[in-house]
Amino acid sequence: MKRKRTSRIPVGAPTLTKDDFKSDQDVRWCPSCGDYSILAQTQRTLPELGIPKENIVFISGIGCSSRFPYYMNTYGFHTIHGRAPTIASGVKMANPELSVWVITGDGDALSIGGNHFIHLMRRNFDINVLLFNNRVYGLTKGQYSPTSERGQKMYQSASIGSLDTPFNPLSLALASGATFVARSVDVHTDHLRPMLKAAFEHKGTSFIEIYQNCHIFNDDTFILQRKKEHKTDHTVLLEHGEPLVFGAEHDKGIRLNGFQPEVVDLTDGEHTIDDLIVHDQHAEDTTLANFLAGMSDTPDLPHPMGIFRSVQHPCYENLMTNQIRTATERMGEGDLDALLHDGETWIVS
Amino acid sequence: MKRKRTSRIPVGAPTLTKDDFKSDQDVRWCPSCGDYSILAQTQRTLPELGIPKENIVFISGIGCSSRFPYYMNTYGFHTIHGRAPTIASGVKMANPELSVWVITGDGDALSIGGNHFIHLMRRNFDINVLLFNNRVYGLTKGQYSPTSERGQKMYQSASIGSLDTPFNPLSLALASGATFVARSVDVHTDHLRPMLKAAFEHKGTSFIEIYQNCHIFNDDTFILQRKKEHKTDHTVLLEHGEPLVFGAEHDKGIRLNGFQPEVVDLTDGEHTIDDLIVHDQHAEDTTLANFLAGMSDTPDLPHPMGIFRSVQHPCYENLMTNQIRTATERMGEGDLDALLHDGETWIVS
Amino acid sequence: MRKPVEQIEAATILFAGDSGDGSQTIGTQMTETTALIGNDVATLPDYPAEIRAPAGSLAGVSGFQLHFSSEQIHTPGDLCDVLVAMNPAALKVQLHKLKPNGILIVNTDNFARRNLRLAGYEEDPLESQDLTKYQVFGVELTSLTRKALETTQLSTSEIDRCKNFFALGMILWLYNRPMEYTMKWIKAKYAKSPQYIEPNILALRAGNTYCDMTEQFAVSYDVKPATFEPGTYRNIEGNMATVLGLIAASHQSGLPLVYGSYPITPASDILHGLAKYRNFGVVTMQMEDEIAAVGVAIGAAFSGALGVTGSSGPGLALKAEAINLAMIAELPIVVCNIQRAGPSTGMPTKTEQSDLLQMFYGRNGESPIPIVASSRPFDCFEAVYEACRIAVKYRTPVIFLSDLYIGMGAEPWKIPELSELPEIKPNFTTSAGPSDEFEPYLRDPETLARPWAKPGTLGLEHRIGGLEKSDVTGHVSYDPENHEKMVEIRAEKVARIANDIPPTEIFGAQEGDILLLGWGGTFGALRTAAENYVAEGLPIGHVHLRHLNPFPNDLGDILNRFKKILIPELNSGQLLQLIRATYLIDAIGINKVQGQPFHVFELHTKIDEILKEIEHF
Amino acid sequence: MRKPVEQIEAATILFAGDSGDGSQTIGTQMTETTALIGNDVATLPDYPAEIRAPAGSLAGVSGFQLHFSSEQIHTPGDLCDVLVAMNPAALKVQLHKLKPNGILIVNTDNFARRNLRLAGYEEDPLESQDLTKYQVFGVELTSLTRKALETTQLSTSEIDRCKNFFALGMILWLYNRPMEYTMKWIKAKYAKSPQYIEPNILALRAGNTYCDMTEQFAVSYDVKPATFEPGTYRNIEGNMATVLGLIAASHQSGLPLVYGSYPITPASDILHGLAKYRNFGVVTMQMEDEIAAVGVAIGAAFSGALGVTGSSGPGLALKAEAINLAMIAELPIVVCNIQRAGPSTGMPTKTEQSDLLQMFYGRNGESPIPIVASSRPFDCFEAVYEACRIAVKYRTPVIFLSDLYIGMGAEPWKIPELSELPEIKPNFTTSAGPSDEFEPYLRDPETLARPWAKPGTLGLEHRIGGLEKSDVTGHVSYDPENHEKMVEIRAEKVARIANDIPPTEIFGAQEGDILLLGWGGTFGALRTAAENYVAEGLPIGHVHLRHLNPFPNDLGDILNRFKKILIPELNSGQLLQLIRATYLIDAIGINKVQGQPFHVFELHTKIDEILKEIEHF
Ligand SMILES: Cc1ncc(C[n+]2csc(CCOP(=O)(O)OP(=O)(O)O)c2C)c(N)n1
Ligand SMILES: Cc1ncc(C[n+]2csc(CCOP(=O)(O)OP(=O)(O)O)c2C)c(N)n1
Ligand code: SF4
Ligand code: SF4
Ligand SMILES: [Mg+2]
Ligand SMILES: [Mg+2]
Repeated sequence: MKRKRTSRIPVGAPTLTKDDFKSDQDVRWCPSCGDYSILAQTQRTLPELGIPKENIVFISGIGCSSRFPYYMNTYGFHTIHGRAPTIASGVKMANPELSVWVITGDGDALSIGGNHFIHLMRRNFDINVLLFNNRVYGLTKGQYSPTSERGQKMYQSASIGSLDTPFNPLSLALASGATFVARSVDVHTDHLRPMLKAAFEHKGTSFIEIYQNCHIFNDDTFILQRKKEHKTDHTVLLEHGEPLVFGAEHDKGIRLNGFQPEVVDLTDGEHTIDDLIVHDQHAEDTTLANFLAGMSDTPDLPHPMGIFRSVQHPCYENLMTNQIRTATERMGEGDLDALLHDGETWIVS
Repeated sequence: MKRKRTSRIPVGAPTLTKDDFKSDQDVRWCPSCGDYSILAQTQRTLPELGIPKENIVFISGIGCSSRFPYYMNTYGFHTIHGRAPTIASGVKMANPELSVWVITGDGDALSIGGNHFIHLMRRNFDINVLLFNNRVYGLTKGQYSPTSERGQKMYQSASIGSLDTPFNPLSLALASGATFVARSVDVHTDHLRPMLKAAFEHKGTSFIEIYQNCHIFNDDTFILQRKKEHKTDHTVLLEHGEPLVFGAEHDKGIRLNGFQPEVVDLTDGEHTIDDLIVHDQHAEDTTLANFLAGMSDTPDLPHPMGIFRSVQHPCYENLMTNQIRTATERMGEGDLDALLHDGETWIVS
Repeated sequence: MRKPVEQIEAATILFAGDSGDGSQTIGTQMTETTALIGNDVATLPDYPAEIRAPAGSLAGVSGFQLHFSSEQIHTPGDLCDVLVAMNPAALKVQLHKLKPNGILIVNTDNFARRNLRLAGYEEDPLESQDLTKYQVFGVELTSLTRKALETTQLSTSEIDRCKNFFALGMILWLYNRPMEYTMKWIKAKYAKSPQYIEPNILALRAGNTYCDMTEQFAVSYDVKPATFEPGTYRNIEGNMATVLGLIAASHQSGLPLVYGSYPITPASDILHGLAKYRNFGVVTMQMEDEIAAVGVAIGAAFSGALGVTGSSGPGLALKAEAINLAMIAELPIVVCNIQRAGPSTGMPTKTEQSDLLQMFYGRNGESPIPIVASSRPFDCFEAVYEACRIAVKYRTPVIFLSDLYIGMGAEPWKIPELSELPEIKPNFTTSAGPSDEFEPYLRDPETLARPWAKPGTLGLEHRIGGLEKSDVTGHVSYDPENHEKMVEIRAEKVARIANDIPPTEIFGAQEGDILLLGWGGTFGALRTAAENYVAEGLPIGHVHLRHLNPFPNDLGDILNRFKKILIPELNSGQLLQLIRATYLIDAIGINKVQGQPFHVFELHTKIDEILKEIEHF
Repeated sequence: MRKPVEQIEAATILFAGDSGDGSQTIGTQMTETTALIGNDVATLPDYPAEIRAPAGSLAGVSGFQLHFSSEQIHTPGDLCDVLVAMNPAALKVQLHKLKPNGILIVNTDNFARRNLRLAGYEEDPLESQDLTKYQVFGVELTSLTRKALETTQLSTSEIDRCKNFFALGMILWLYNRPMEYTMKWIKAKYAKSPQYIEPNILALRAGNTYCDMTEQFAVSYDVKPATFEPGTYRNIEGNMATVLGLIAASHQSGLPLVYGSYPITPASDILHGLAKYRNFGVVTMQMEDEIAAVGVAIGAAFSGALGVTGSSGPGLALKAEAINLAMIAELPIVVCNIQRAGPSTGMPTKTEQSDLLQMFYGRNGESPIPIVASSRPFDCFEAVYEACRIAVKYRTPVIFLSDLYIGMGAEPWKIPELSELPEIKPNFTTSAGPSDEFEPYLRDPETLARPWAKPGTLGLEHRIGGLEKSDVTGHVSYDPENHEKMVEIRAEKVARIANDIPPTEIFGAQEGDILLLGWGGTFGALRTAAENYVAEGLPIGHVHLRHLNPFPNDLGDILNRFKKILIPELNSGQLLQLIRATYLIDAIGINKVQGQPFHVFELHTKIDEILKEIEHF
């Protein structure tokens, strides 16, 4: 792991706590909203990163989730719908020392903001993107979003059901060249915190899809992946170098059948752990990561949780800084007076 | 193959010819521009589709390529930059009988229009999208585009080279749920025409990436895939159910090594055709298609040409028409007077 | 024992509580009941900020104000006769709207220390001296409801959710309204969860009986039915009237309706509303953003449908480039802007009229577009229908302006006869004409409209686009004189719509001291103010513009007949700017930019000032 | 033998040919040479429509007009003294710009039947009577060049590409200009392909000698140097001056420059130009669209940099929503609009001034933004620098208006001393202040600017956004009075910039009959017209506005000193609309919407009319 550019808290300085990251504003989400947990895990994780809080910036778009920056006692900017990635790019480019976090929703990131999302992924700024996926527009009261299931009748908008095939946010991110792609769940606090940390440690754009419950407009859409009683059978934890095993008794696994994933029973005497796919999060080729991402689109397969891909590519801001350095070496530090007099001049006296 | 909704020319009616599809406008591209060939192949293919020309609509955005509709003696709309997919959706939805073609460039479709592009793919209107990929902004005189290679110095814009990782248009389309994805080359006329025809025959959104030469601002960017002397070694033709063989002497093939593609020599005595990947364009799972799409991002691998994926999913306009039919069956044909009097009313006399 | 009934002309009631307290529901019930009895009614729902506020907090207060009368009324009322405050936060936020000596009903069960603190009260206002100028009725709404429902099978939290009907029962008693309508509604609403029917009805009755039995209110009131023009009436919200107007335009023109939209407050309800009427062939498409939404409308219009899109301020900003395409391509689409308080995200749940100049000028180049504004909830029907008529007849995008206040407000509407609706004729071109060469920019000599030739029509194949087009042929043209000519034609086409507008109606004085000139959702306040002065015999007139672009041909004349032109607007003076530039008249603005409608008394204050000034001259 | 030399004051030359004929190159060479000699120069490149037109077609004609003089001049000239037409299409398109008896040089080798047909000539114009009112010089440019270069190693098609230098050689002879500058340029240009150096120089010399040896031209002309203020000069294009102005503002303020953009004609050259100066720390980001581009500028400003974005009309429409965010967040960004002919895609390679009202009003809600316009190519430097100064001082987005005509035109520029440049001080806040609670909306009492606190500064952590903000604290607020107050503060902040503007300069009469009031790229035509009338002693003044929002404080007074206010604009009357509304003055527009700049004679015609009217009164 390369050292982050972001400056670190000097050794010996008082360590920060969760409370240092709470702003003075009342938190305003509905009771039981999944956003509370994500906020709490973020406030718990940030002190562990060892960076001064004045160097942290949260940028969001519009949506329930996008209120997040108001509750963080860091720098924050609640911008406009879908555009947070562009503003975050400007923030990071103007000051690469900052630790920049984008908070977005499934509508904000994938509907109106879809283009900025995919372009952010390919540029690979060192920015962390947290997508709160509740498969619904919360703030505008329950219309379907690009991740809503087809045919699902929503609170008000598609009274006869959505006709659109949902996006898989991870597949889109991977196809756009994302270098760090992960998934977690709002209430799986012990999983979410390490994911946040890993996203921060990754140098380049880190993208985490977080399954989030909207209690009011789309309750329990992720019930199988969120609830204790279901999740062992409906999620599979990705660990680098480990086979894909899941189930309450670690009794099931995923193997490859041609190009298709298949669940096998490890207790049936026919299959063993050696038949299973072994995860390689550092593979440069995206075939495996794509394959894992696609699993959540296939009924009856467990949804992978964890880091799908984590590879090192150059960051945009570093490439740009290098260009500036090279140009300065080649042409010398900019001399304004010389620049104004560039080319042919003549003197009138 | 299901029958298209688009109405067909009645039997016995005079058949159309290429000339019927030429408008009265002078064609205005630079000499040697690849767009000429694509125009000619389209004008040659349309008469073979058996549909009346008044039922054909070409919709484009802005760019050199987007001038295309002016040269077609069909209905045409040269709209605004990046938005052709949205306007085409409206055209098709308002009249599903029409055969709708979107003409777009790499900048138009993937830069400003990236969001509409991915959403069009997931909605699966029965629309054909031809993306003229010349890896440059032609009309605005040579800036880099989202498909330009990183570090490439362009005519004027990135005097120090682009910093962005290019998009792979096919990967993006697949990740967005595209049901028909293909690739061809402007001057490979015998390949391009069948691709156009297959796109038309496919019921759902058909996407063809066409490698196109911009003679002025990005000459020979696809030299290895376009030129006769190179193409046998640098492209591999996809045929459903056939192994991936290429080379002038059909002497090379692609096999799977773990999750990575690998070129093997079929004449070295060690490898046979049985080791090779066999193409399955109808696979519901996108792993193979993704894998093939990724090949062009890997140096030294041949670029696949042909149909990557072709699967049948419901079309948006049919789902909508069904909703209308169902609602009408359930609630009766709309009665305006009754609607206005809906709910509680009272009479003042 | 029934207490004395006092005849009054009008009353204004404000229900206020937490978002979850059901104020909107009982407000709507009271409105419907009152409308059915024959009163004139106007309502103003006042939603909390677009934030999920903690229960009991000031930010979470939701209000519903309703004004009913035996006379014609135009506004939901300035100050209220009755305030129902379900908790201390509601009291704190809304008390300033209660008239001195007004009736204040509070749910005392909610005045525990925690709630007081959340509302920012240091001490219990019910115990302090602050409320002495009101008639305070503390009612243990929660406990009383629980008691009334103790025999039902519901859990306590379910029972508590019925307490709004207890409050409604009290109000129905107070104004001598029947409970039948509400009972019917409860039965329909809970048809699929019948366990809730009985309890809610019980709560309603309990509230009603409570007033009958206790000595709470000395009198009850009666408001006689208003005199309405004969006809069939219903109660309608502005956004719903817009929905019906669009469907009517589609139906009467025979053009299928394609509505492309992206959700945004307060326009989303039009999308929700239209989506229900697939049996009218209505296609609604929730698109990925506002640009895609207007793109769909444009494509639909090119295909020969009625293409419509709708949004609010920020969404309109995004649509500008594409609306300009529709303008130069001369395609008929209707763009609905349900305005809210800007700038930027602004205050999304508050009203404002501050997008007028954006609609006029918010596009690059010379881009004239007709603008039609609705003035009150029911008027949305006629105004949006008129927008469709102009779009189709003149082949042009038309902007329909509404706002949050009228979009969410409700009032009785006299349902029109279908035969009264103006004609909308698409007049599609079906053949190329004598020259045999179809000319897509050959114009109707009267309207300057260009032909509308649908794809699918043999022989009319043609190409259009956003580059300047040659007159008549429609080919791409960079010719300087042609460009100037096309710019002029497009302006002239819009200007000629004025020939198609009925003479402007002036309410009150036809000439004299002051003309109140308004547009949009301020109609009610302006008309009420004007009525008041006219009743006093003062030479004051009121003109409310339906057409903002172009202005009516007779407007200049009318303005010249008054000494002072007053233009009240919920913005910093946008119509004002246009009127001054067009007519070089020193018109004066009355401006309020608070996210709130005008109170009639605010207008009176300013008008009185001006009247004084005029006298001093 | 050297022929007689005639002294003249000024000359206008128009080079015209196919896009590939190199007219732009030799036009630029003639400009540079002429500027170096000390003439005043003004140029107008006239690109073909944004279409790749077939060789020899009318649509493919590219022109470059240049006007030089021994006096100060302000325009590239109305009609030309010399027209160089490389083919029949160029002749057909440009002949109307040649003065009667003007010199017409044509490349007769290109007048074959095919080319005539492409240009739409039925018969050869060189043989018909049509050209008798000009001095026609048919030159076999292609054959002569081939002959001159026959000893070189180049292929015929390579040789043919040198023929523009043959033509330039002739023109340099005709106006007695040295060839050295061009030779130096050729050597530098082909340093990496040296095989082209000699042939191009040969062609240049051949053209020059050709005039010396043949009897073609009876006289040659000399234009003496103009008198310029003392100083160091260079020739500069408007877009390049914008590039330098932005870099200067970054350098002088110490703020890093971050330019987010998306290519669009005619703004792309600013992106291209800035990208070259990474050694000034300049960051340019070619983004996915115009929204992303302004997003980058906003983010950069939040981070404490000078955030700038640039585009043209359609791009500006797309940026509106985000500019509004910068406005309410009160972040300093500069938005450059290099206007082109609209509406919609319009005529992308033609000029216009029709985005003024879009810049004023093209955003939802009340959204006041300062607007600064440049008036001529070199003025772009000062104007965009001023835009940066206002943005930083007042913490507000500022719009910088330029247009295709000045952006692509060139003229001599007196290079400023760095010490003359106004100060730009970011004044970042570095500590929370006495209360220890940082208040991000506490204002500077004079400018009303709010603090600029960069992320990374300990103790100033704060949150901003597009929802309405509470005065002082910056918390989200839906309070009605606060909203009105904030709307007023934002308007007042922009209004106060007027206190920071120097008194308006009136050229010519300080009071009298007519004031020509203009803005932007029409400066040259207006000033020339004014000079002509002033020279005749007529009471006519000229004011050219740099600041369009706010207007200068003294403007109202000035307007009142003239009988008639004439506002010439390349639009349908946009400044006109603002002036009428603001000052209630019956100003009159002179409007041209042809994608072309004013000719001075067009202004004269209108002014004469008005003068006559005034006399009749
Ligand atoms: C330009 C614009 N269009 C539309 C809206 C209305 N709007 C606000 S948030 C939102 C969607 C929110 O959904 P999501 O991003 O999933 O966030 P959530 O509320 O579910 O957290 C919409 C449509 C807006 N504010 N701005
Ligand atoms: C809103 C808007 N932004 C920018 C432009 C300028 N523009 C026109 S075409 C184009 C890019 C063209 O590139 P591409 O789509 O690859 O088409 P090509 O010309 O290469 O065929 C750009 C940036 C525009 N017309 N409209
Ligand atoms: S609406 Fe849904 S997402 Fe929004 S705050 Fe409430 S529970 Fe959370
Ligand atoms: S610029 Fe390139 S893409 Fe455009 S017409 Fe010329 S060769 Fe073709
Ligand atoms: Mg959501
Ligand atoms: Mg391209």
